[in-house]
Parts: sequence; C-alpha cells; structure tokens
Amino acid sequence: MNGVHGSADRAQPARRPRLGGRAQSVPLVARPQGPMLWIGAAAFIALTAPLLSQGGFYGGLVTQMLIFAIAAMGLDFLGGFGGLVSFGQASYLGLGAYGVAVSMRYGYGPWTAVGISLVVILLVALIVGPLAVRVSGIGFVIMTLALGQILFGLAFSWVGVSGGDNGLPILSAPVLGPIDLNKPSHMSFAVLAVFILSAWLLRTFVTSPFGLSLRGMMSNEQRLRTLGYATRLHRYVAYVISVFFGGLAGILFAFSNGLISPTAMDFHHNGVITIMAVLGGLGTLWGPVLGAVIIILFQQYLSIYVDRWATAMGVVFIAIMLFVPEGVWGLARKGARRLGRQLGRPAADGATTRALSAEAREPHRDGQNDGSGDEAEVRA
Amino acid sequence: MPRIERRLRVGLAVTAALVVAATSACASKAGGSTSDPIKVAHPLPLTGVYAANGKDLQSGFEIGLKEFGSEVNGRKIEVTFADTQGDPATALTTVRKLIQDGAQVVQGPMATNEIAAVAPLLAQNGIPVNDLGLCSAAQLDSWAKTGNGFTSGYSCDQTALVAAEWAYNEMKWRHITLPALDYSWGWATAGGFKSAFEKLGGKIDKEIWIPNTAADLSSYVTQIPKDTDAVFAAVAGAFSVKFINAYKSFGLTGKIPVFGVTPLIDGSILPTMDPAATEGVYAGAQYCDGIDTPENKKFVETYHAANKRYPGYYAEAAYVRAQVLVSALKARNGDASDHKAMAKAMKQVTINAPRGPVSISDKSFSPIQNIYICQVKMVNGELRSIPIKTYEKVPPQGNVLDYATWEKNFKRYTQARP
Amino acid sequence: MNTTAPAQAASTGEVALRVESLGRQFAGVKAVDGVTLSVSRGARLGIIGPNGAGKTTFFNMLSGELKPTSGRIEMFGQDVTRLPAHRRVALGLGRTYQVTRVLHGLTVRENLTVAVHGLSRSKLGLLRSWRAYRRQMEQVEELAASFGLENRLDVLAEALSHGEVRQLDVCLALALKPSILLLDEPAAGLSPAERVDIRALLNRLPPELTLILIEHDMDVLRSAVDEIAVLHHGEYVARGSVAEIQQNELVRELYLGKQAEGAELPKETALNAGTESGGGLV
Amino acid sequence: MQLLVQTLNGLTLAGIMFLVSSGFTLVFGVMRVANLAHGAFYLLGGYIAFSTVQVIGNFFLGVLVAAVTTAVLGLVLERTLINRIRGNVMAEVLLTLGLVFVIDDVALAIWGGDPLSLKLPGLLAESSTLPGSHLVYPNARLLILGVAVLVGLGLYYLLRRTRVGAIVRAGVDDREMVGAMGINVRLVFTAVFALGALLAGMGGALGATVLTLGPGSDATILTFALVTVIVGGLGSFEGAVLGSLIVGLLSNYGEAYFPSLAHFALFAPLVVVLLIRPQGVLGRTTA
Repeated sequence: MNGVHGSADRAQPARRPRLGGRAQSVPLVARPQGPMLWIGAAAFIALTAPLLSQGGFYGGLVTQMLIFAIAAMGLDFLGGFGGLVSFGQASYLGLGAYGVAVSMRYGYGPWTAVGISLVVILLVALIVGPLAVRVSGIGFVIMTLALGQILFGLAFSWVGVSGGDNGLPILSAPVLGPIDLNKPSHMSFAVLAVFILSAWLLRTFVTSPFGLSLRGMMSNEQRLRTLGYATRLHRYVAYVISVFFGGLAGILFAFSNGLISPTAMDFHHNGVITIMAVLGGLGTLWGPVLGAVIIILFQQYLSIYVDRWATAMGVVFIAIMLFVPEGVWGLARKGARRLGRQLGRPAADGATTRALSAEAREPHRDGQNDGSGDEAEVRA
Repeated sequence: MPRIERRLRVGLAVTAALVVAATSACASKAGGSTSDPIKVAHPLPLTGVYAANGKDLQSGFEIGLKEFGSEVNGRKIEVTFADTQGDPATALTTVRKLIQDGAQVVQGPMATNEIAAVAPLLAQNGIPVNDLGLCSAAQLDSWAKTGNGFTSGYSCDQTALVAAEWAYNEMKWRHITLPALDYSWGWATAGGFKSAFEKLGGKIDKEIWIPNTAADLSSYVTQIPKDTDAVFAAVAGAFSVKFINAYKSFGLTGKIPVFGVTPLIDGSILPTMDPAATEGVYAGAQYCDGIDTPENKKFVETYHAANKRYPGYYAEAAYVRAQVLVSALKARNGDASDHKAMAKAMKQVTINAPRGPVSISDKSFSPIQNIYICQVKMVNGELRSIPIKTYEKVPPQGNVLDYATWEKNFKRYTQARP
Repeated sequence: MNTTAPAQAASTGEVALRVESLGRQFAGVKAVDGVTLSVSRGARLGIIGPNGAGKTTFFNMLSGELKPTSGRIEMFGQDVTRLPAHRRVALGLGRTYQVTRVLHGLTVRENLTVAVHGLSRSKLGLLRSWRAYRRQMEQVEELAASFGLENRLDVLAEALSHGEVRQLDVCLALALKPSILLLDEPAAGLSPAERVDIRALLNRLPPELTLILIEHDMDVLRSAVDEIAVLHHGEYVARGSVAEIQQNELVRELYLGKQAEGAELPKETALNAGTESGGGLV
Repeated sequence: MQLLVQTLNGLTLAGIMFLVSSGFTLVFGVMRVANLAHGAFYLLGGYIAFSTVQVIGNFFLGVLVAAVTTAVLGLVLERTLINRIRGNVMAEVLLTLGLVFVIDDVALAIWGGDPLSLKLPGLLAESSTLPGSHLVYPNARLLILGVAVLVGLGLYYLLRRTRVGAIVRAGVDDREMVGAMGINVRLVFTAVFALGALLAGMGGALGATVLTLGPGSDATILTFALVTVIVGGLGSFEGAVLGSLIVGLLSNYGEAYFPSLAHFALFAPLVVVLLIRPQGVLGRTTA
C-alpha cells in the first residue's frame, strides 16, 4: 500500500508558471526502424534510377511522379497524421513554381529565384495558416478549397506579374559545379535527391514528439489541450510544413517543366493531389508516393491510349474508397504483415492506418456544450 | 548500433544488385529504326474544358487525311491523337512521349499555354510544328530563331484588324464599346481592333474586361452605354453563348449592332444558340461555314455527314493542317526524316483551302489569306454563318497597319491589356 | 505516509484556487450561476449535486475549455479567467473527464509520451524520434508501472478495458505533475473491484496536490476528500465535511427529490461549515 | 438607374446561388458530408433538361425530368455507395470527389463539350420593361429569382412546419437523439441526399437558361456553393439564404464598380467573413 507513484516525490510544492523545460539538444539524425525501410528504399532507387538515367518520356514520367509524390507526402503529413485533409496542395505547388518564374522574370538567377520562392512559400503559409487551421474536418476541406481558389484567381488575373493564363516560362535552371540542372538527366536525379531528402525529413517529423502529438490530436484534440498543448499552434506548424513541401515540389516542377500556368492550380489539379494521397493511403507517408505513381500513370500514360481514362480513374478511386479505405499502401502492408507474421516477425507498427476514421467516436453524453467556447470549430 | 550498420550494409548490397539487374534489363531496349510510316503527333485536349474543340480538331484532321490521302509515296501517315487535358504539364509529357516514339511532324497542341510549354522541347529537337494559331510573342521569337514552327491557322488579331476596317469604312461606325475577355486572346483581339480602329479615326467609348472565371455576364452587359454605335465583343467559346444570350435578354439585340471575330458565331456553337438572339450578328472571320468555294462545299458536306452539324474554325483549321502536311510530304516524296527540309516544305506550301487561298508569310510565319465579314442568317431552318464581304489576301498585319507597328502591338497586347 | 487524511497534513493555508461569482449561460439557461469558493493548497474537495447541477460545466470553466459568461478564476493568486486551457495546464492544472478522453488511436505508451512532453518544449521537437527521448521514456515507464499499466504499454487505448481507460485518464493528468487536479467522476461505470483500485489510487496522490473531485459514490468521497461542496441548479448551496453534508437535511432532500424544483436557497446558508483553516469561504 | 440594375442583377445572381447552394448546405447540415459532386449533379441536371427539351420540346417537363432523374441518381448513389461507408465522413467526401470525375467524364462522352444553353419558352424568353422606368429586364432572371424564393419558402415550410422537417432538424442538432427516437436515420440521410441532388438538378436546368453548361461548369457551381455556405454558415438553411444574398449582391457590385478587381469579387466577401466571423454569419460554433 506504500506504492507512492513515480513522480510524487519530484512534485514540487510551489508550482508556478513554467516556461517549459530546457530545450532538448537535437541531433540531426533520425533512426529509421526496421530493415523493411532499407530494403524498400533500395528497391525504390533501383527501380527509379535506370528510368531516370534513360531520360526521354519514361524519365520525364518518373520525374513527374516524384515531384507530385513530394507534394502528396506533404499533404499526408497534415492530412494523415494531423487529420486535416487539404484540398489546396496544388495551389501551393503553383505558388512555389510561380515564385521561381516571377523572380527569374525580374532578372534574378536560378539559385536566387529558388531562395526567393522558398521565402515566399513560407511567408504565405505563415500568413494564410491561421485562417486555415481555425477549422477542422470537413470545414478544413472547404476552407483549403476556397483559399486555393483565391491563389488560382491571383495567378490568373495578376497578369503583370504572373503572365495570366499563358503562364511564365522558366528558361534556365540552377548549376552547381558539375551538376547542371538544364540537362534533363541531371534534373531528374536532382528531383530524386530532393525526393529522398523530403521523404527522410517527413518520416523523421512523423516519428518525432511533434508527429506523435499530431496523431494524438486526431484522436482527441480537446484532451491534448488539457495536457498542455496549444493545439492550434501545432496545427499551424503542421500546416506550414505541409505547404512547404507543396511549394518545394512546385520549385522542382518549374525547372523540370520549364513553364508554369494557372491550370496547374485549378480545382481539378487540387483534387488530384488529394486523390493521390488518399488512394495511396493517408497516414502512411509512402502510400501517397504510390498514389502519385498510379494517378500520373492514368493521367499521362493511359490517357494517350484510352479515351475514357478519367472514368476509369474515378471508378478505381471509388472502389478503393469503398473496399480499401486505408488505401493501396494499407492493403499492401496488410498483406506484408500477414506474410511477416507467417515468417515470425511483425512487419510494421500498425498504429498509423486509421487516418480516415479520425472522427471522435465518443458520443457527447453531456447535454451541454462541452466545446471550446467561442473558438470556431466547424465540426464534422 | 552495429545492428543498424549491418542493415545499412545489407541495404546497400541489395540496392547495388537491383540497380545492376534493372540497368541490364533496360539496356536490351531496341534502338529507333527508320521504319516505313510517317509519324505524326497530334496532341489535343480530349477531356477537360476544351474537350469539344479537341474533338473538332480530330474530326477535321481525319477528314483532311481521307480527302488528301493518308499515304504518300507508299508511306502511310500514322497519326497519334493524344489527350493533353488542356494542361501544359500533361501536354509536355505527352509530346515527349510522342517524340520518343519517333514523331516526325507535330500538329501543335491547342491552348496557348500548352503551345508555350512544348515549344522549347520541339525547338530543341528541331521538329516541324504547325500550330493552331499565332497568339504569343514567344512563338514569333522562337520560330524566327529555330525555323521549325509556323501556323496555317491565323495570327490572333488578323480578323479583328479587318473587322475594325470594315466597321469604320463600310458601316461608318465611329463609337464602339469593347467588351473583351480579360486574358491574352482577349487582349490581342481587343488590342488589334483598337489600334486599327483608332488609326482610322474611330473612338472606343468603353472597354469592359470580363474575367474568364465569370459565370454570369449580366453585370458586364448592363455596363454597355446606350448611345454607342456598335459593340465589338472579343469573346469566345462558352462566353459567346452567354454574351449573346445576355445581350438579347437585356433588350440590346436589335437596338445596338453587335459584332466580333470568328469564335463569336462559330459553327460549333450555332446549333444551340437562340435564333432570335443570334441572327444578324457579324464577325470578322478567317473561316465561316457559308463560304462559297468548291473546296468548302466539299468539306462542309463531309463534315456534316460525319458530325450532323456544320463545321467551325477548329475543324477547318485541322483540315487545312492535314492539307498542308500532305502537300508538303508530296513535295518531299514522302520523306519526313529531315526536320529542316520538312519544316521548309511545309512553310512553302500554297493551297486552296476551304477558306480560300492560303500561303505562309515569311515574316510572321502565319497565313496570308482571305478574311470575311460573316453574318448569322437562318438558312432552311438552321443558323448558318454566311460571308457578306470578302477582304482578299490579307497579310497578318491587316490592311490598316504597317508590319512594324503591328509586330510591336502584337508583342505588347499578347502580354498585357491594351 | 498518511493515507486517510492527507489534506490536513499538507494544507498550508495558501489559496490554490479561487473562484468568484462564476457563471455560465447556455442560450439563456444558467448552467452555473454565481459560484464563489476558494480551495487551499493541498485541500481535498468533493463536489456533489444531482445530474444537471452544473458540475461538469464548472470543471470545464476551471480547466479553460469553456469561457465563463461572468465571474473570475484565480490560480495561486493569478487571474486565469482569460487564459486558454493549455496555459492553465502550464500553471499546474490537470484534469480528467467523466466520459474518458484518452487518445484512443494511440497506444498506452504513446498516450503517456504525449503527456510527458506536454509541458516541455520538446513537444515541438521534429528532428528526433520520440523514442529517442530517453528521460521522457523512463518517465513513461515509471508512470505506467505505478498505475499497473506496464504490461499494457503497447496496447491501443481503444482496446483497453473501461477500468484501464479510467486509470490511463488519471495517469495522463498526473504525468504533468499538476498542483491542482480536477477529477470528474473517476469511479463512474466501474466494477466494485475497480472502484477499490480507484480509491487506492486516490489515496496515493501526493499530499501537496490540491484535489477537486466530482463524485456520486459516497465511499469514494469519504476516503478521498475532507470537504464537500454541493451544487444544485448551477448554484452553490452548501459546503461542509463529509459527515456534515451527509447529515444535512437540505442535501438529503435534494438527492431524494423531496424539495420542489428550483428551490430558492439562500446563498449563504448556515450549513456552510467552511473555516479559514479548512480553506473554504463562500 | 445603374445601381438599380446592378442590384437586380445581384438579387437574381443570389437566386441562382441559393438554388445551387441550398441542396449542398442541406446535405452538409444533416449528414456532415460536403458533397463535392453537387456541381456534377447540377451539370447533369442541365444536360438532361437540354436533351428532354430537344426531344419533347417542353421546357417545364425538361426541368421536371432533370430534377427527378438527378434525385433518383442521388438516391441510388447514396444507397449503393455512400451508405456503405457511413460514419466515415472524410471517406464519404472523397467518394463524392471520385463521383465528380466519373460523372464529368460520362457527361462529356454523351453530350460533348460544346457550351450549351437552354431556351425558355414563349414570354419567358422575352424581357419586360419594369414599371415606372424604361428599364428592360429579362424575364428569365426574374423567373429564377421567383423560383428561388418559392424553393426557399418550400424548404422553410418543409424544415419548420412538417414532421419530416422536425426529424431533419433534429438530425442536424443531435444525430444520436434521432436514432434514439426510433427513426431510421439511414432513411433520413438517403432522403436528404436525394433531395440535395434534386435541388442541384433543378438548379442546373434553370441555371442553364442564364449561364452555360459545359465541362468546368460543375467546378464553377461548386465554388459558388462553397463560398455561399461558408459566408452564410455551414449547414445552416438561413445561412444559405443570407450567404446567397451577400455574395450575390457584393460580387455583382464588385464586378460592376471595381472591374479591375472582378476576379476577386466572388472571394472578397469570403475573406472578410473568414477574418471576422470564421463560423459564417449565421453559423454556430460547435454542434
């Protein structure tokens, strides 16, 4: 009966406002877990590298896939791990690309243009973020859609800067020593490198305490608040990160395509990036990569041979939503886990596949408004 | 920690093995052999907002090949119609694929931004390209530099220049109100009209810019002043339908004459238009379906049989592109392998198209051709677009402006509002 | 360590929480109406009242999840009425819920990890796996062990039994080492055996902790608190020791329902047995 | 005079916006599902009305056929697809996004992509001179305004004065309670989704007399609906009325008097509302 619990003797009687604990020293190394990751990464590079070095159509196709995969992974970070599924990622992709194109139009070199674009992306994310993260669930879908439409409108009508519907050309790409991104093959491998870096960074983010808090927020945001989390700040940070990767993909898009026009930011394109992430599997990080591959194949390969490819894409997507709501990656992982179990070891931690069921399951028995007062929560 | 290192080593070994396997698999890929067919790439939008126009292009081109021959000197003309979705990024990937598959001639994609997206790739490969129209300064520069591109369609403001001449000289209109779509095509058209009309001494009462995201045109139509002589509407596609309908419903039809350029009364939209609103509308056009040439009669007949309606300018432009292609191939005895020679042959073609005689200007690489003033009339219970006046062999700069002025204006107005 | 009357031992007379004419209306209905009370550091206060008396609303205002329509709240002399929930947590406030609110989609380990990072800057840490924070991971293991959850660490919270979820809920609140703890019916829905566990758990709370407990179970109350406040129709009607409240006519009537609805009760009732030393003033 | 015309334009635009957003907000209010296929239903309704008028020649029959067909389609899609993943709101929304791709593409295959518009019969196609002025105003727009008012009153009656409405409203407030009342919530949802589709289809048939139909119309209409319901308050019927009026009038004044900002006319009210009152003018905070 004498089991005083662990923290009791450390609890100080005079508990005054705390300014938070000491900042942790943060080494720049994340530990990937499981040999699956290494094997997967190796297989991935082995698959993409030959196609990229070959150049031409297939090289270009894979480059496009990688670029959209970065944007889709960024969307997944917010949507799959933070429960906020965005419908505006293509608009940020466009923003990143326009950042480069407009800077170069005003005479800056490619490297400076990249820097300016990154700053612009972060600034816009920081300014728009508070608006977007005021709402969650379906409210967030609607809000990001509307904000995306505004960015699209801006690109379309601010002709003096954006070139209007014709878009802007990006006539030269950065050069760094022997690496010349004006050469398609160099560009492709640069995209691969940025992709790998992004994937690694996002994976690190996901497994960090911050990533954990995002997942906790999907379970029960209010509880997180009474555990000391400024949840809106967390959503905000997650939103900025997500937008950043959208913009980063846009920078690559600009250099590899040589042109950016408002079409890339319209309703359709915004929906498509969301579909990539969802089709692959929200909350899996690698699923959206697979989603990008599948959707780009539909859009840019199948469309050459099949008239009604859009119907096919829609039907496949609906079928996935109905029968495999955790996405293609979730399906693959389920299979792998079953296989893994037979081989005697679990394949992956299964805690992250329920992004789509983020809605609070708890009935509000309390008849009273137990919400957050006047904080606007468009609940879904 | 040693465990991780071991994993790393295993991972690297696996990577190496897979890379070797995949590369060797790829190395067995066949190199491009010069096989018999002449490969023509035709990227066009078959889904998305411009799908209908894309289908018209396809139909026109197919009819053209049937008419002029899909075989030259024993070589078959093999055309790939590939969907660009009206999206420049997709257009670029698609064209890359078509080039890789050995395309020797490209019929340029449709939208101006698609054309701009693929232009550098085509220039880099030197592949001959016949674009639908000349609507950007970048095209003009690129064609002058690399010589691989031109258009057998029209330069964007050619029709507007003639419409201005007709309005001032024939109709004696002096005050014009100018509603126009607020993007490059609208600027170029409105800009061309304005510069010619003002040079002649006319006055623009008001410019009304319509964003091409506008769904409802009522607030724009109701801004038209009641005392203006006529309205020149630089609108196209769905906006033509909306504009003409709104014009009538606000009681302007019959009170203030309205005219525009080709797409205002194009054959592709006439069947669904309200006759009471549309009859009597004029347009300066390089093509309308009522043109009275034997070539056009034949084309209209074939097109009508296939599509159950009269052709519009997209279909005719594609038909003409087929005609240009086949004529050039005949001149080269079916040899399209030399890009430079092929491009040159295509630009030197002079043909009798449905729209009349067409030759390509060596300054702006766009057609010298007849420009018509067409009017919508009811013929046998159907709305048709009938020429009421013909301006023969109009150069790209029109009859009012000199070439230098035109080039300066064109480069400006395709990038900003006039 | 004294397990039966820890409050007296630690009570210093310093006021931990003071509430002045706190009120909250929902669409014109007064859920909580002008409650004034104060609680000393280390005191153990129970709150009872019939369903709909406004107890949970009262808690929600204390924790900052609900803004009051009138009145003010002070913690350790600092006005916190306008502070958002997470800032009050930083000041040392912890709570649990009547309908348990743990992070269902996370494992017990992850739940506790979220909680132990709650008050440090490391919660915004991005560049290192949460498993690599050694000190916090040790803390999680200790916490889990002290609540008997050490074997359930890698179980999803949604797979726990009802009793375990209650324990986890309390455990989450305690992970922040609060100086004021609000417990909302911790024994609700538990089996008799689990109730015994909860009582033991309450008795093991550190003595300097200020505890406010909503509970219907008199056995739990008797062993855990030394004073009880009674809420009825959002009004604060009585306060006294457990024995006094149990003897109180008015309270018995309220609970047995003899008193007609909406009874007018003087706010300063004679039943208020609060003294300076007991830490309660109406 | 110009102000009067622009006000009328704004009011009639508000009528169109109400027609297309009322169904969207109803579905959202009851089911918490943002039906992204709402614009696609609109497009389909317009096309079906167009074909019916071409074959039968009666405009009103065309509207009826369009409304009924889209309602049946909505009913079938709800029963066969959306119903299966009920409870997972985000998946339901994404499923409707999938429907957008399919419906748009099938419509393209059937009707082609040419811009279409519907012609009103007889007097309705004419214009009236407004009494007390020599202002000519199209009857079609006045008709749409009238229909919007009628639909608004009808929905108001349905929601506020009938038992069905009481159930629907209860569903908006507290879904568990409706279930507890022994009412078949699934049936309510199906009915509401079909009603939403009906309103969209009818909106398409009527809207096509003033706007044009074609690929891309659906995105425009969906944007209308989104902006309207965000401004008015998500899920609130009265919010849809007020939102339509605000957006209709303000965007029209914006287009007419600040033409250089016309691109933003639609979004300006949205941004202002988001900054000042993010839950929408008549929106409630937490449900």
